[in-house]
Amino acid sequence: MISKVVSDPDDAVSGIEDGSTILMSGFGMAGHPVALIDALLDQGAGDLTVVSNNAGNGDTGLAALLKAGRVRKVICSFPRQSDSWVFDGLYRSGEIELELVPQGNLAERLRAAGAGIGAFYTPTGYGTSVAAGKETRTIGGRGYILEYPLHGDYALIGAFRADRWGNLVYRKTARNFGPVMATAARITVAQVDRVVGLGELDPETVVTPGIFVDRVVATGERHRLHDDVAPAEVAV
Amino acid sequence: MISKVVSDPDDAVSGIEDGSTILMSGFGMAGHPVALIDALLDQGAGDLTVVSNNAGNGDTGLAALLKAGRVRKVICSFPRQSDSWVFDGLYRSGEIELELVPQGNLAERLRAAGAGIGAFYTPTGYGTSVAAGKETRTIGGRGYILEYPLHGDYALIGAFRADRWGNLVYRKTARNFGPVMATAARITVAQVDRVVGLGELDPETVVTPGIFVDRVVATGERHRLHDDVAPAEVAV
Amino acid sequence: MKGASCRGVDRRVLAARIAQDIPEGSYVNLGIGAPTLISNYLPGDLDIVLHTENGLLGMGPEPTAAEVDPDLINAGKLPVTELPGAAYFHHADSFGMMRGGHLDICVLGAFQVSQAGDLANWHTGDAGAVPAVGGAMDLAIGAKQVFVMMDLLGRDGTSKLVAECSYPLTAARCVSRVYTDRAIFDVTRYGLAVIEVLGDSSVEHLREVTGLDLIDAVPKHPAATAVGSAS
Amino acid sequence: MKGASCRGVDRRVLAARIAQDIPEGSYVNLGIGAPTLISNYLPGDLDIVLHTENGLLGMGPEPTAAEVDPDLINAGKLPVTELPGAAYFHHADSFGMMRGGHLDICVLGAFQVSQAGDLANWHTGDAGAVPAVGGAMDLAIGAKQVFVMMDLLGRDGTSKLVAECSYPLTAARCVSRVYTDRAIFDVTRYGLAVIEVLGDSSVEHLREVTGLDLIDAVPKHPAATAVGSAS
Repeated sequence: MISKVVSDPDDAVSGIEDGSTILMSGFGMAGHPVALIDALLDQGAGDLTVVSNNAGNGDTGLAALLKAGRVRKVICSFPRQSDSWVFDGLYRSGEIELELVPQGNLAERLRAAGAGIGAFYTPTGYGTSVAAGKETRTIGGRGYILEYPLHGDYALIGAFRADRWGNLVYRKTARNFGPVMATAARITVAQVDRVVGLGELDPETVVTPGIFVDRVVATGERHRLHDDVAPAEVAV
Repeated sequence: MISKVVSDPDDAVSGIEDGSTILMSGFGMAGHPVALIDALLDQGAGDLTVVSNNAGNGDTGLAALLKAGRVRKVICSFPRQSDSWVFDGLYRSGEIELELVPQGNLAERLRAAGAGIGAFYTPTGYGTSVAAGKETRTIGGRGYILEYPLHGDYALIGAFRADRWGNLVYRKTARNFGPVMATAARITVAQVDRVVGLGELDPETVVTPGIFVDRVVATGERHRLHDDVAPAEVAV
Repeated sequence: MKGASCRGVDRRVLAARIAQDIPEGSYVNLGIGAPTLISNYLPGDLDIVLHTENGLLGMGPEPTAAEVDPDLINAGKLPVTELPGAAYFHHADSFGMMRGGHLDICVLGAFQVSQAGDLANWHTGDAGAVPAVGGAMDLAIGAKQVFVMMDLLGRDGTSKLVAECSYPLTAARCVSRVYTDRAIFDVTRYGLAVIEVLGDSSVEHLREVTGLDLIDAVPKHPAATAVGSAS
Repeated sequence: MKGASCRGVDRRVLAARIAQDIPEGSYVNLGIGAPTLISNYLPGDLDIVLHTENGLLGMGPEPTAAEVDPDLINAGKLPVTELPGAAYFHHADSFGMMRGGHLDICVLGAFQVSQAGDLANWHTGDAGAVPAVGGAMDLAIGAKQVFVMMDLLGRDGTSKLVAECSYPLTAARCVSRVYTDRAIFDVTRYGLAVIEVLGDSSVEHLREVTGLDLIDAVPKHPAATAVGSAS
């Protein structure tokens, strides 16, 4: 029997080595796998490269990992936010490396890693400073830069529901980077609010097929997601 | 009010010019937009280039269009089938041009067209005759060929349900090429079994957002799709 | 009237003016900041489909406090709602939609726009600044029409409409039209054309404060001044 | 025993043998034709997830006549079913999954396999033939392990295991293991290794009919002959 379900977030992040590249889903806090990142904080791996749209919000999730000095480099599109004080401080003091990637190139590089594409020509960033040092080409009269896939050792992603085969569905705009990151890592770990029985997810609506997922952990229904959660389900 | 719904297949295919490139969904007959192709047969456009996984099955759909001499060139992955006698005859007598593309490169070239990618390196076909004349490159020790986007003037696609904004859902393996072709054409026309009210499609499960769709026509529920069709809905 | 002493219209008026140029049926991305205001002025009886690059078409207005959902936010990470006809998708699909040229209009803020339509809106180039580009470059190269919404003059009185951008570019030659508090400009192959004057400004005044050779394309007959959808 | 006079096992026996080498939890694509037979021999109590490149993971067995659904077919365009835990996806996603190296095993038919693991299975190169490649090239380059299932000898008695392929290639150096009616071969860096003899064949006989320098890697102790999952 395939069962990718593990009992708690600590099991879910076990084995992550120092120096790993970790893909972390989320756009701000929506879809950000906070329970997995908290477990990673306890787990101890350091010298990490983190790929995530933002570079941490407030003091939880990625921000907490940054604050603990466990991240060597961040690859992201939008580090500067009203509540990115942890990253901002590290960046200004030269304690962290930043690779800034336009958001669409970040998503496409992750997709390319998952889909076996060797490299691709993108118009985004052509003629700007993010193209510095990159190969360019004119195709059909338009300028493009060559971008390479972005692979992760681990992906930590936040989703909504899973089954024991690792099939995932997401919820609203918390979907964001989860589906592409799930395809781009050697080991993909998903935190979901709840694991449902095999066959309970409609095959037409699965967003991430289980083939891309290695470990699943349920972290409990969240409050304030009233639209499809019956009161009896809220306590987990 | 946005309404992309047109009254019949003839309206749906109006304006298609001689010499157009037409993307046609379907894997065999599953998802093949037969009503739209029948209407295109009546509409009269010729000298067409057709992009489709197969080159017609039996005597209907694309096979009928081929038989009527309206197609100059087919771009596909798998023309030869037990029931591809129309194409086979035209091909052997030199009356039709064939560009053979491995299935995954076909899908990816269509996606690239829809997603604004200028070109991409794919490992599929490297070192084989389908790579003849193509640019190659070794990346990370692996050989790749450079493939370019495949744009259509029109996409004719078969889906399952639509709303008036053109949002589409598909059914089972009839999904196949529809979603990528919808993104890759200047004008996308969808035939669906039934049009439902705006808001009746769950936003989490829409596969093709309406932004990619220009015209929708309902062609009636098909028999033998019993699992989600109430008897009262079958007559359209 | 002289220099910076002219008064422009306020942001809400400008947002309402831009809303008039968004035709029914358009697929539109309203950038973070001031452009978000435009949604308040889109007529509720028209179908205009708003895109947010974090994965939603058919974005609705701000929720009530009771409706706020942490999983439903816009690109500025503010809570929003979904309308009937909405669709969710992941980031690669969302940016494919943008890069692939499917959005009709995006409206972006800017630090500077050049007379050739170059856009600078992501980085001041200051050594101490934390750079952040987000989806700006994808929107700038991807939308069929790129509208900019900005004040004509910075706080120090210098023109943000410039001969050449001094800030790092977001994308070259991407802007179609610039809506400022003092006038609306089209980017044409012949240079910037003033198509409508706002507040108590004038073409003469605009030339003076920008230092640019502006083409006067303001319709001379008031009856013809209503600018429809951008061409 | 001499030349082609040896008898191999029949396809059903070979399919059952291949099924033993597919571990629980594998994601597997069974190619059109003979490899499809393997699904009949996968133990029903094991979770082995079958992929069909036309957009389904979790493919189930052939339906009853009453269950046949024209929208639910496999890559050979035959009706199939879906299992609990299934997922549908479009062609770009399906081939991304293949090309991206996510499938554990695919089993393909072949015209020829070379001792270096080159595969020829899509085109005989005959001038009159209508070429058709389908998804074969994507499977061949994409799966973590590529198994070939074929008769060792063609109808004319010539070996389909060859020094160099004479037919057009599907992909170079992609095959991991070759299951034939007379033996199972691993493709190694040192050449082809016979790891198991089937029917009344022998390594000696196999060398004779193929004309290849085959490595004898058949376990000498019968207790160790059960070949587990491919390494």
